[in-house]
Order: sequence, then C-alpha cells, then structure tokens
Amino acid sequence: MADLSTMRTPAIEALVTASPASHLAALTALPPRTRFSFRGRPAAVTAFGTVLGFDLPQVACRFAEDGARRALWLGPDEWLVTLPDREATAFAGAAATALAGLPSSLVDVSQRSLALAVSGPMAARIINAGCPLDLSPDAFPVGMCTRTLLGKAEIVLSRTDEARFEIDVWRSFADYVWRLLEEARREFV
Amino acid sequence: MIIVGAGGHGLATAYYLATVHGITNVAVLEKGWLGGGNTGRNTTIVRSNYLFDESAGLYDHAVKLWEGLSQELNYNVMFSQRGVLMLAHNIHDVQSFKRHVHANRLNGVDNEWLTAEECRDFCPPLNIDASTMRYPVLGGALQRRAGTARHDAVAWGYARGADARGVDIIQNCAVTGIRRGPDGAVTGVETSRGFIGAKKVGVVAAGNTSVVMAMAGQRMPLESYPLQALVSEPIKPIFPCVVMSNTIHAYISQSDKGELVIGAGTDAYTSYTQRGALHITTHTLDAICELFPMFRRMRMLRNWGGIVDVTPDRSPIIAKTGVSGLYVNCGWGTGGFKATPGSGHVFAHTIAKDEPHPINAPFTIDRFRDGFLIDEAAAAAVAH
Amino acid sequence: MSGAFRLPSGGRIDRSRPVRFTFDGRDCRGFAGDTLASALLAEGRHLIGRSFKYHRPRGFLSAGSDEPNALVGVGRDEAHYTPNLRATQVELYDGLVAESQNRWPSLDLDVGGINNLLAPLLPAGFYYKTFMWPKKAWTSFYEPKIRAAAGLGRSPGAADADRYTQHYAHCEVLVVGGGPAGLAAALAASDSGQRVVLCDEQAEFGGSLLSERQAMIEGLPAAEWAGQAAAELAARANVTLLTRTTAFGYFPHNMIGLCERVTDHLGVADPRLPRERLWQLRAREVVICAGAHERPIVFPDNDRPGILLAEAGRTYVNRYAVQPGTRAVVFTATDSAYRAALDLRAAGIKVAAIADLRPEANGPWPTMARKAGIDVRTGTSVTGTSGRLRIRQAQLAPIRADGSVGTSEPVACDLLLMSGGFTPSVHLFSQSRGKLAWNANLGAYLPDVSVEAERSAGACRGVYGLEAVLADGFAQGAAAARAAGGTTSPVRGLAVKATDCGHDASSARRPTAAIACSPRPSSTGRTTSPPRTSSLPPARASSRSSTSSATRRPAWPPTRARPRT
Amino acid sequence: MLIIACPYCGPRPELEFRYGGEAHVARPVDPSTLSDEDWGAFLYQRANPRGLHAERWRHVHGCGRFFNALRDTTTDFFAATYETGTPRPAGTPADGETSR
Repeated sequence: MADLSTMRTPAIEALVTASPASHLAALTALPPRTRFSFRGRPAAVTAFGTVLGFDLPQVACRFAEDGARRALWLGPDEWLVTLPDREATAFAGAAATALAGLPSSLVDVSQRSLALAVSGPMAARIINAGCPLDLSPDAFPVGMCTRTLLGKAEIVLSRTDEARFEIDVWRSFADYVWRLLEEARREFV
Repeated sequence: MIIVGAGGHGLATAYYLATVHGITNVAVLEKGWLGGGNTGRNTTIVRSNYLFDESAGLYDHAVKLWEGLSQELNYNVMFSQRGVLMLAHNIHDVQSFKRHVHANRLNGVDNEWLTAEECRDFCPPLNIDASTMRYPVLGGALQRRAGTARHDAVAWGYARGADARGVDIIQNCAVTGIRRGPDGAVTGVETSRGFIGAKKVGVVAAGNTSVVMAMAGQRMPLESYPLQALVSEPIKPIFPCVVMSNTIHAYISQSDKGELVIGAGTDAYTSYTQRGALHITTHTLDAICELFPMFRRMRMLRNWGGIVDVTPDRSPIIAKTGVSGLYVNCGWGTGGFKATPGSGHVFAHTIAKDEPHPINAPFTIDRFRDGFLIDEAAAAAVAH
Repeated sequence: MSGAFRLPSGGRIDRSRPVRFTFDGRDCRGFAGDTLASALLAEGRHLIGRSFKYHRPRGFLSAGSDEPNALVGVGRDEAHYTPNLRATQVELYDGLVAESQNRWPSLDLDVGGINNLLAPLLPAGFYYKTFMWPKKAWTSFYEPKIRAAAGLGRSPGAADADRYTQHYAHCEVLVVGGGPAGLAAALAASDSGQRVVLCDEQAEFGGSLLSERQAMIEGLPAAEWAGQAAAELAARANVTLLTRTTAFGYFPHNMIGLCERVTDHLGVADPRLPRERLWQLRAREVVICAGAHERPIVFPDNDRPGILLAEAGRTYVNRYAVQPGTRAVVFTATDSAYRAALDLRAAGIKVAAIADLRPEANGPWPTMARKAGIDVRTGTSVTGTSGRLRIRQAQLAPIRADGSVGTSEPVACDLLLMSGGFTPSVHLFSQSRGKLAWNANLGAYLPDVSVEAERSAGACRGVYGLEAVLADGFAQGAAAARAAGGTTSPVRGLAVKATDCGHDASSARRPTAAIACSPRPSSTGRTTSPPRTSSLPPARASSRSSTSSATRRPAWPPTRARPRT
Repeated sequence: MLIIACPYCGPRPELEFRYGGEAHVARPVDPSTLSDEDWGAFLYQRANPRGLHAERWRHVHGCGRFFNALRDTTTDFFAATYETGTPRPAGTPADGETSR
C-alpha cells in the first residue's frame, strides 16, 4: 500500500524551488491544511456553524474566517472549509456528532488540492492571464471567493487582501497552473 | 417539385433529379444566395473513413462520384485527392483508429495506419517531437483517396448543370410556410415572393431545417450550433495534405490559393447567428501551433461561422417524413460537404421514387423512434 | 544620412538615431521613427512587390494598415521570419531584414510577369472551365502548377522562437483608435474616473494629426497637441494606453479582441517580454474612433509604382520627411487632395497639375492652390498612365458636358496622388452586428443601428473637419462614460485653427453628368488609349455585404451608388 | 464569449458554464406506458427555434448549479435567467419569437 503521507508533498516542489522572486507579483506555495467539503440544508448549516465556531457565510461568493479556520461559499448549499491539520480529527468527530440525523455531507478533500498565493501590486494582472473574471477591487473585493477557471484548470480563487489572492487547485493541475502563472509573471521578475 | 435550399446538397439533388430521373420541373428556392450557407463556409474536406457499414456506404458513394465530378459537370471542382491524415495522440486514439482502419477495409474503403515517423514523412511540417508536445503523435490513419475540393465550384457546377437542364434556381426567396391539403399532403410552399405549388417538397436547409420543418408541423431531432472556420494569409505551397486531430482539436489543409484552411469547433450553445466565440478559435489555434510550430507566426486573414444541424447520433437524415410529399435531407452536422454528390444523388432518388435508395435506407427519421442509431460521434472531426 | 529623397528637415523621425536594414539583401538606411515603407521611399524605391496573379509591378499605395501592395517578408532567420507584413506598418529597427515576395528571380526582373501578357487569355474564373482533360493531368500536372503559382509570401521554415501571452481585462470604456476623435473621447471618458482603455494600431497616438503641417490645436501644432493629450492620459491612473495594438474582432457581449505587438519593433528585445499579447477585453461601453480610409480612383493602369493615395503622399512628406517623387500629378474628386498638393509643394516637390473630376472646385484649399500658381484643371480625368516599373507619365483629358472624354494630353510625372473621397472605417461596427445606413450626402455607409453597447465618433461615422471631430470625440467619450454609469465634467471646447477641406466634394456641386473613366484598370500592362466608354454603367444594387460593397464601388460619383434594398 | 447571469453568482463569463440544451423537458413519470413515438420524441426531439429559446445552463466552474435561461438564438442576448424548477418568467415572448 502506498504511503499516503507522501501525497502531501507538493506536486510542484521543483517548480517552487526554481521560482524567481518578485515584489510586483510573488508566487508562493502555501503550507498544507485540512479541507472539508460541506453540503447541507439550513438545519445542518446551523449545526455545522456551531462546531465551526462561526456561521457559514450565506452571501454568495464570500468567505468568513475566524483565526485559522475559514469557510468559503462555493454554492447555495456548498462550502469549502479549511483548518489546520492538527484540528482536523477533533473537528471531524465533533461535526459528525452535531450533524447526526441532519441531511448533509462532510467530506475530507484535503488530498485533492493544494494552495498557492499570488501577491503584490501585479497579482490581479497575473491571475488575469488565465482567469476571465474582473478582478478589480470593486468587482472582486477582499473577502470574495469563487470557483472559476485559470486557463483550462478549475480553481477556487479568494482575495484575502487588496494585493493578495489564494488559489486552491487540484493537485494534478497544479503544475499547469503554476507554469501558467510563472509565464505571466515573467515580465515582472 | 421544390427543393428548399440552394446549397451544395440542394443543387446536387436538383441536378440528379434532372439528369438521373428526367425531372426538370423543379424549383430550387434559396433565401440568401447560391452556396452562401455552409457550402461557402466549410473547410472543403472530402473523406469516407467512417466506422459503420451504413456510413461507409453513403460517404464512399460520394467519394466515387467526386472522382468523376469535374468531367461530369464539365466544371472543374478541383477535387484533390491529397490524402487525409487523422492523428492519434493517446492509446485510445490508436485503438480506435486501428478499428476504423480495419472496419473501413472490410467495407472496401481505403485507410491505412502510419507510424509517427511515417506521418511526418507524409506531412513534413508536422511536429512529432514528443518532448515539445502536450499530446505526442503516436501515429495516424491515412485515407489516400480523401482530400479537398473547391467548395464554391461545387455549388456553381451543380447549379450550372441543373440550370442547363431546365431547373429554376430562385435566390432571395425565403420559404415562409409549407401548405398542405385536406389529406395532409403537401400542396406547395409560401415564399417571400408568393406561393409556389408543388406535389413534392424536399427540404435541404442545413442549419435552418428545424425552422422550415416546423412550418409543416414537424419537430426534428436536431439542434443547430455555430461552427467556425478561418484561413490564414496565402502562402506558397507548404502543406501537402489534410491533417485532422480529434483529440487536441485541429484540422488544417492548404487551399489552391495558398491559404491555410483551419476548422475550429462548435460553440457550446445553439445559435443562428453565424458567428462564434473567440475562445473556440484560440483553442483550435493552440493545437495547430503545437502540431505545426512553424505556422505560429502566420496571421489569420478571415474567420467566420456557419450553422450546423446536429442529430443525436451525428449521422444525417435523408428520408421521407410523416407528411406525404415532404422529404428532408439534414443533420450533416460539421461534415456535410464531403457527402454533397452522394447525398444529392440518393436524395433525388428518394424524392423521385418516393422510396429511399438502398444507400440511404438506414438514414431515416424513424431510427430515433426505433433505436437503430448510426452512432458516428467518434468519426466526426468535431466533438459535437 | 539616409536616402537621397529624404527632406533636409522636418518629420517625426529621429535623425539622431540612424538605422541600418536590408531589403532583398541590399544595405539600406533610415531613421528611428521610419516605417520600412518610408525608409525605402527615402531611398527612391517605389517598386515593392508583384501582384498576385499577373505579377504586375506594384508600389506603395498608402502609408498605413490599408496598404494592399507592399507586402514583405521580415525576419533575421527562419525562426523569426514573418511573411506578408505591410511595409507601411513595419517599424524600422537596426538590423531589420526584409525581402520582397511573389517574384522570381528578382523583384525588378520577374518571370511571372508573363502572366500579365497572357491576361487576355485568362478571364476571371478560368480555372473552373479548363484543366479537366485528360482527367489524370489534374493531379499530376495542372494542380501542382496552379498551386505553385498561388500564395504571396512563404511560410517560415522553422519553429517560431518567440513566446506569446494572453490577458483578460475589463474596463468601463474602451476607445478604439487614438486619432483626434479617440484622444478626445478618452480624455472625456477618463474624466469620470472609470477604467478607460485607449488602443491604437500605430506606434504613437495622434492618427491623422501626425501628418498635419498647419493645423493648430490649443495653440500647439496638431501633432504636438496629440503628444500632450497622450501624456495627459498616461498620467491618469484609470487609463490604460495601448499602442501597436489592433482591435481585430468584436465578439458577443462587448468582448473585443486586441492584438498588442510588444517587441516586433525592437531589434533586441527584453527576453522577458512576449512578442505579442492577446487581450480579451470586456468593455461596458465601446467608442469606435477608427477614422476613414481614402478611396483610390479607378482609372486605367492606376496600380503603377509611384501612384499613391493623396493622404499617404502627405503623410510621407509631413510625418516621415520623405519626398515620394519630384514631379507630381494630383488626381482628385475632393478638396483634401489640394491640401496634399500644397504640402508637397512646401516640401519642394513640383506639382505639375491637379486634375479634378468635378466641373468646379472653389473651396479654400483649391483657392489656395490656384493662388500658389498650381495648374488646376477642373473637369479633368486621368485616362491612363505609362512607365514600366514606375509611373513616367499621366494622360489628362477634359470631361465634356455630356460626360464623354476629350483628347488626352500627356503630363510627365514620377508621382501621382489620387483621392476619391473617404470611406468611413465601419469594420468593427459591422462586426458588432450593427446595421449601416447609406448616407447619400456623404456617399458612404455610416453606422446606424447599434446592437452592442458601442458608439462611433469622428470620421468613422462621417464627421469630418478637425474641430467637429474633436468635439464629437469629446461628446461620444462623455456619453460612453455616462452610459457606463459614470459622471463626466462638461464637454471641453478646444481652440482649433485649421482650414477644413470637407469630407468630399460638396454634393451641391456634384456634376450631373457621369464621369468617363473605365471602371476596370487595363490588365494588359500596355499604355492604354483614352477609354472608350462615354459614361459609367448604371449603378447596380450593391452586393450582400454592405461593408465590402461600400469599398468596392467605383469611387465616383457617389450619388450613383445606392444602398442595398 | 457570452456573459451569463447565474441566478446564484451574478454575471459571469461563458467559460465557467456548460450548456444543457432545451429547458422544461420533463422526464415522463412512467416511461413504460409511453408509445415508442412519444418516448423517441422525449429522448431526441428538440425545439431548436430561431428566436427566443428556453434552455438549461450549468455554472459548472462556479456554484455548480443548473438553472434556466431565455436566450434569443438570432442575437445570443439573454432575456432572463431563472432557477431550475421555477416557471418561465411571465411576460416573456414565446419560443421562436424575437426578444428585441
């Protein structure tokens, strides 16, 4: 049986190592974290909020966070929840208890994707090399998140700061996304 | 008799009604101008390497007619059997194309397997360096009898031939209704220029078939999608054949005028706008640039769209309908040009005899009730 | 020093930066700021290519993107070779390598020219009526021969060495075209604080202003004002300026495709930069300021090297400080060509005669031309030209009251400027699926019903005259910003000092008799005798494509053409 | 590239969506009672009008939801988008009519 721990090593390690620095548009790989995909009806949503420690965001395409925990609205009944690995087991247990009997789904999808950050004054422009959304602060303010596309790959994009975006991407697409961003960054390094 | 639509298929139908069946009291009605729809907008590829027996019969019938068409029409349609090479990029492609090769040979249709190197030898601009490609070339299926023809000349040649035998071709004449008698049978068509009586009406309206058939109360198993094509500026001869790649989605040839002729894909949604989105063409050009990196600096001269009518099984309908005296030839999707002579030939037979020719007998509308589908989705160049 | 035909002063070229390049292997010189076309003209080269079918000698016709003849291949090696570039758009850089196309063995001595002599045997569409027997010969003989004769340039022989990027962008107002209308529109729209993108296909903003000799705006020479306006826009944080950027397509829901040529004008480019950048730009509102194209006049042998559009002649003289000839004939149906004649004269070029198709011409520019002593002949047509590789002579003949043509008189010249009026550039508007309407007064199709959120400003919607164009630009730019949800400051009025020449001949003075000139150039290459026709064939209803019919129609008289029915 | 107003996420570029064909095609409650004719029609016959078209889209690279839209197939402009399960908006022209 394959050692599952090896799957947490970044699929893009070599690319990250070779990546040039840039204060205009920095590209970094974020450390591993636990991800849950949560889907549920209102009763389950409320119950889940109690375990999480804060209410799941109800406004479309917005994330809420408290400390190291973050919940991203992905659809009318779907959220992506991220939290530190060390809290994962306890959290999953507590959530299972709270959700018992309430139609819902909670799946650990930590292995599925990894996270990158693009930051700096050119961050939006770099992402726009592959993402067709309007990323101006008016159209995509801090606190906004959404599933979208970067080139041919699906990503979850969130704006954590005026000049900082996080990208959640499926592991098998990660090197493609990284290279695409590197290509766009090339004139800013 | 009335033929609705003066594209290649409609004009060919009229031509064969006159020449084979001696029926010359025929009007071909065209809402726009002769050959101005998909006939004048396609990428002119002619081939017959389809998988199923029914399709092989139909498309190879067409290729055989293509081979003598210039002489028959006394009009040079510039049929050029320069070979169509379909590239395989993964194991599935290899298996599928080899299956096609064998199936074609059993049907008497030429098709052969080439290694990647043989593909490059056949088409020198082709890049087969796997280290530079996302999808390496693992080989290809080559039909040498396949090739291209000059699309406008086909319409003009059939139009001249039909006209010379007494067929009336009426342009700028849109069909606005199909009139039926008390017994339900067709009695003629209403047009933007008045009523024309006829006992038999053949609808060959390509992308607009659903709209015309609705005039006779017929719902069709069709959806009409935009399909784009583009050409580069003309250059001296460099590209000797036709190359198609279903997997990364590109097909390309070079016209006698020197333009690189490139077919893009269908847009995702139904539309009658005769245009498509930029991301569809850039997707195809990405593939062209990967397969033929020397063409990357070439600039595209023109880009346009057509309306293609697509059936659920990607095979055409050439058949009688539920309405007496009403016949339909449609559903050619992205690949009707190649079949023009064969389609017109068997459709003329169907109208003249009120029964299908053996070759088009399987291509009924009823197959969508009875389940005898001819699923050629894999043989179509475009995943439509 | 570059070129014997370079004017000693003036122009927007940088004389402190000489540039060396080669054309067909020959060493040439020019200056930074030249195009390949202007530098070759400065060297006295007019023959630049051969026509597609008959291999007729061809020279520069225009000075911009509407150039039909001067197609060249450019690139230092196969991995950087680009065929079919317009020499009028290729910016000169040190080490540029250019070659002519569609000739063998050389441009001056081209064997393919034999087709020109065979022309009477090769009617239009002859391919379709022959080459069918014996059947086998099509594959083995005819088709390879036809194919070998086709094509203009050649494909690059190696994989492209450059890289390309693409970019999605959004703005409230996109202004396409950075001439006077576009600059004014961008200034007005950006007052709102909204995101404004201004793009222009040329290396610098200004458009027609860059070719002005006399016009003043706000007390500045027009070109200087353009530079100042561009600088003002560049200083605004909400404005993105894109030069060398062509808006090549108008896609559904206000998405515009832009091709930005980033490094093609550089001999040595920063390797971090892509060669080209594709912009897929979504604009809330679009202002099209595409200007107008000057129409050539159709007359026998109007394609000889040395025959240019009048505005192009003016551009070469004023913007590039090049003498496109030493002795010019001007053939016109508009007042604007008189302005060109006077600009030529100011640059020391002798103007042998102005032949004006109209029975009279009394506007301010014709008056100035007469005052300057130029031989102005109204009611006169050019009925033919001679000269093998460059024009040597033009035949001028009076037009009689009944429309027939009198005896022609040869006038020696090495330059012929022509102007048949202007056709508004409505391509982008038409791509947006907007509907055109025929304007009989202007003799042109103009944007009528919009489909997408766009509007046109300036010459591309038939507004001519510098002051009017600037005012229209401001008004449309402001309107676009408001439509995009912004608020704008009051429209600025600019102090303009310029003598307008109108768009075209005034319709009131338009002759009633049809003008005699053969509708098709002679295809034989011989010097032709005066045309036999005594009047134009009756105008036909235009073909389906309204855009192309607008440009295909014989230039004169515009009243004869009708809109589609 | 069209702009499509997802009822949940707002206007978004076409790339994020997948087209789902004709809307309001209800699967027969008991297919076994249908004639071959009717079953074939349910499976394969589609409206395909020239003009307004009620159609399904899925915001597959966004919120993941299916929804319905009214689009004019002669212009590609949308007249409305609305949630799956809700009726076609009142006051909109019939299929095949033009929306502007």
